[in-house]
Amino acid sequence: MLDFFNNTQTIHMIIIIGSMALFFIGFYGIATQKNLVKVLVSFDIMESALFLFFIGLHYQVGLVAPIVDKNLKTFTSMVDPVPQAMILTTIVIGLAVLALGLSFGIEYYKLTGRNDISKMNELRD
Amino acid sequence: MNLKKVLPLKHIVLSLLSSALLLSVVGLLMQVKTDMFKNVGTIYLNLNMQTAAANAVTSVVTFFRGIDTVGEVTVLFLATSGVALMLSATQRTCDKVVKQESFILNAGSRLLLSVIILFGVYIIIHGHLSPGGGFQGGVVIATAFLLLFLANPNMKLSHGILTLGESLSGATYVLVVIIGLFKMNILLGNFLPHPIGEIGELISGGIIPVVYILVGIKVGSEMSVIVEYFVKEDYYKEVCDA
Amino acid sequence: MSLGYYFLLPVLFSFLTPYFKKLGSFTLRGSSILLSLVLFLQTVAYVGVKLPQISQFSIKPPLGIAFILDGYSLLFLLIFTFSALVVSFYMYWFFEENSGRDEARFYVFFNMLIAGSIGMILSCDIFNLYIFFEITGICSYTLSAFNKDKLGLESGIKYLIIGSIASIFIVFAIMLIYLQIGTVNLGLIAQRFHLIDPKISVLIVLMLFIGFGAKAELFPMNFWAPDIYQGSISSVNGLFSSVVAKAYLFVFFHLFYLFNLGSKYMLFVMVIGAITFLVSEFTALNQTNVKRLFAYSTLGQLGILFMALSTNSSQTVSGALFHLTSHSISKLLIFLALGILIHKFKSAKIDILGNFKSGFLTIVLAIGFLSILGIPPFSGFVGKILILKGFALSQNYTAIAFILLVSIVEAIYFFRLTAMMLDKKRAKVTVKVGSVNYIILTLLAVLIILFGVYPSLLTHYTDLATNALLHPTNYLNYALGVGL
Amino acid sequence: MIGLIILFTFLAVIAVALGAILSKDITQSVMLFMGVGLGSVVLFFIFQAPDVALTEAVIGTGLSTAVFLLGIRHTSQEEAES
Repeated sequence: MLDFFNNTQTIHMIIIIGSMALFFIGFYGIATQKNLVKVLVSFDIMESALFLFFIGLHYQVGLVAPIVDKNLKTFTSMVDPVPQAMILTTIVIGLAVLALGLSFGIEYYKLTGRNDISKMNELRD
Repeated sequence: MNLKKVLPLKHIVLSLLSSALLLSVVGLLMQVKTDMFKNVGTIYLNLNMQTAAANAVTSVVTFFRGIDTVGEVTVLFLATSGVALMLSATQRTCDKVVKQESFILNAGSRLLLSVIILFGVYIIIHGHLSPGGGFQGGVVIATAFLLLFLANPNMKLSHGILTLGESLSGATYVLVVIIGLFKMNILLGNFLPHPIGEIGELISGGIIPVVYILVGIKVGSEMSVIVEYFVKEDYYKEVCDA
Repeated sequence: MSLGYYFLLPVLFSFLTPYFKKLGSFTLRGSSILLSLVLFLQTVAYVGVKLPQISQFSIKPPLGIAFILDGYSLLFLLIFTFSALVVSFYMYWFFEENSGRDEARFYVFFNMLIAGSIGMILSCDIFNLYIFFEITGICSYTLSAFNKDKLGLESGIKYLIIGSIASIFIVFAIMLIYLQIGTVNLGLIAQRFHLIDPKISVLIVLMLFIGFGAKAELFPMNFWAPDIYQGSISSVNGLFSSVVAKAYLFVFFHLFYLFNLGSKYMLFVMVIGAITFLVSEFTALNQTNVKRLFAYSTLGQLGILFMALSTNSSQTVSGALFHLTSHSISKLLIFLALGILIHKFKSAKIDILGNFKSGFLTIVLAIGFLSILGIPPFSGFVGKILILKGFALSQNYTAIAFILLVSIVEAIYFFRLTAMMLDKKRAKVTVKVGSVNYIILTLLAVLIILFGVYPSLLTHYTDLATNALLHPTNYLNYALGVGL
Repeated sequence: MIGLIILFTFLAVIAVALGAILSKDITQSVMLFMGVGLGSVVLFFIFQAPDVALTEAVIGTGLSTAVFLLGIRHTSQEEAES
């Protein structure tokens, strides 16, 4: 029973199903939510799902983090560092967009007293 | 009135649609192959000894894919400028000091501040040896200021020093990229000595720790500015509009 | 001289902006103009040099990231740096008139918008391209909210939400590509793209299509574009129309031909382009706001470009690139000239704007309108004729009939607009044009007529670009690091 | 064993994410979103990505939530009734 769970294949299956479920929870949030803050929360949930998906699928049982220390002198049987570097970059970009979106939201709320994106319809003929 | 009856239907349809998409995408992704022996990451791991950085993620972030990090720093800088553009005009001059913060809270936060900043600096300068680096350490430093602000909202950061640190570290980073062109004939070349034998020591890896220290200063000051704008926004609303 | 400067110099400028600001607004504006001028001159220096050119970062490609300039990107680079130069001169006037704006931050976002667009067209690494995509995105969100009024913030928020959706899909596609073939280098992806499982490759293409299509203002995802044009200032509209939309279009077709998707997805892109063209031109018919009208007109022209660029025939593609250049210049001219009027009248309604009295602006606007409409002897005419000729050579008569029929709709609203704007009987308000604006608008108008009368000035470069786009062997060799 | 830990952490993260989306109170939603970040940190650590785990802990969970909480005090707390 526990052996089955230690299999890389099984872990990858869990990761795919779990992260995609998370991704579509975020998707559902974007489609249904009207409050700007909750839309931003949904975006972050979708991003987290993608990060878990990408990092998770590059993990295999027996591989270690790509850092050498006193006991480990060579760069062998380590997880791929490139996905980690890419996700690091994407997390920082996510924070930047989030802060910018919130500052837009704050200013908009000051001017109009609402932050419901479905009611943002000043722009038209 | 009808709208309220229609709305749940829309939600049900959307959740069904999401689940259908979920099932089909999961079915597709089950075929994703995951052997990594052809990946570029494996080649980086083999080459990584030459950079003399013990943390392979750091050498990928700052050296192999270094221009990504220049872009990333730029994105953070632009976001900070955007937040400042949005929130700065409303930073009214308000000299009211209504909240009398408690002495214990103030002193305690100042005590913790030094410890947290020390931790942030440790994360930054050990970026090439252990997990962490400029971005993480910089944000840790910013959270130290967040703590200070929460304890004492009357506090003001010196914008002159923050701007100086931000501009200088950013400009130096760009110059480091350009110096590589003249010294190594390749942009962002590792022009500082980085003997392989020194791997695992604090001073090793050539420009890699230098880049992460510059990034740390830049991110730390930018994030502090963002935090200050958001906190001050909050404070002014509470105190000055009351 | 290195291609890296296209990105590094604007970044350096942006980081040092607080100190330029302290030296006074003249230094700030002057240094921004100087930066645009340096980048434009560097681009001009690349004309006639043996292409492709490469500039590497850290380590040789395909392991490292490199900037590659081939004939296709050279054409776009010329358009972008030229537009940047023109707009930075124009902004000098704008900030003289609107003092008190946050000038320094505008220049930061303006220069990084151009740098991000240039990065997107030069980078040979898809994840690096995504970073430039985000830089361009953040600058566009902030620039569209630059006014900080209700409309501006609304358009900023809408743009941010659409941009975030697009970037999530692009990140997903990049992740799937890396999982499947273990690389993010464009050359290696192009080489190994056929190894991807066909079903997953469809998923990847769909996600890239949603991501870049939403930003390039393609039909199902372009409902937001007119809102954003309406909310932002006029010179920024000019940049959106002639630089940013074109950069996304560049990436769209660069990937389209590099990954060899032409045989599978050509009809799909053509139909989407046709629908974009049709819907936008019909919606433009009853617009009363001049910014929205030209937003719809931009969408319509992008529709034609999508139709023509996806054909894989060198005649049509060359014509489309000619049309693209001419459209960029004309839209820049129109938006900058309208910016002067909108500043004067504080409104963007067509019937209010029609009250101006200025012989120069009348002529310049007429040149812009007629060029977009495709009337000889202006460059828009040559572009449209070249596209139609290309379709005729590949015997695609349906496309010709379609373009001609929809162009009638375009003609209706353009003639109505021309009549309204240029009807000088009711003109009351005299509008003065400053000397700087006089020069740049004349320059743009002269370029339109010049390319209309002597198309061969431009066709040389569009042919070069077409060759590089349709047969990217040289590009691939450089991206793979062969022979470096 | 490790698979079971991953499975249960994923279940927790999904439950918290559902709560964050469905909750009517914005503050509650943001706090639950922080739970998603914390779960992700655990998972990244298990997946041998300590760098990403640290980044997510500091940026994705720490500073993001702080910015959210400071930001939502100026926007409406409740979802508008439609």
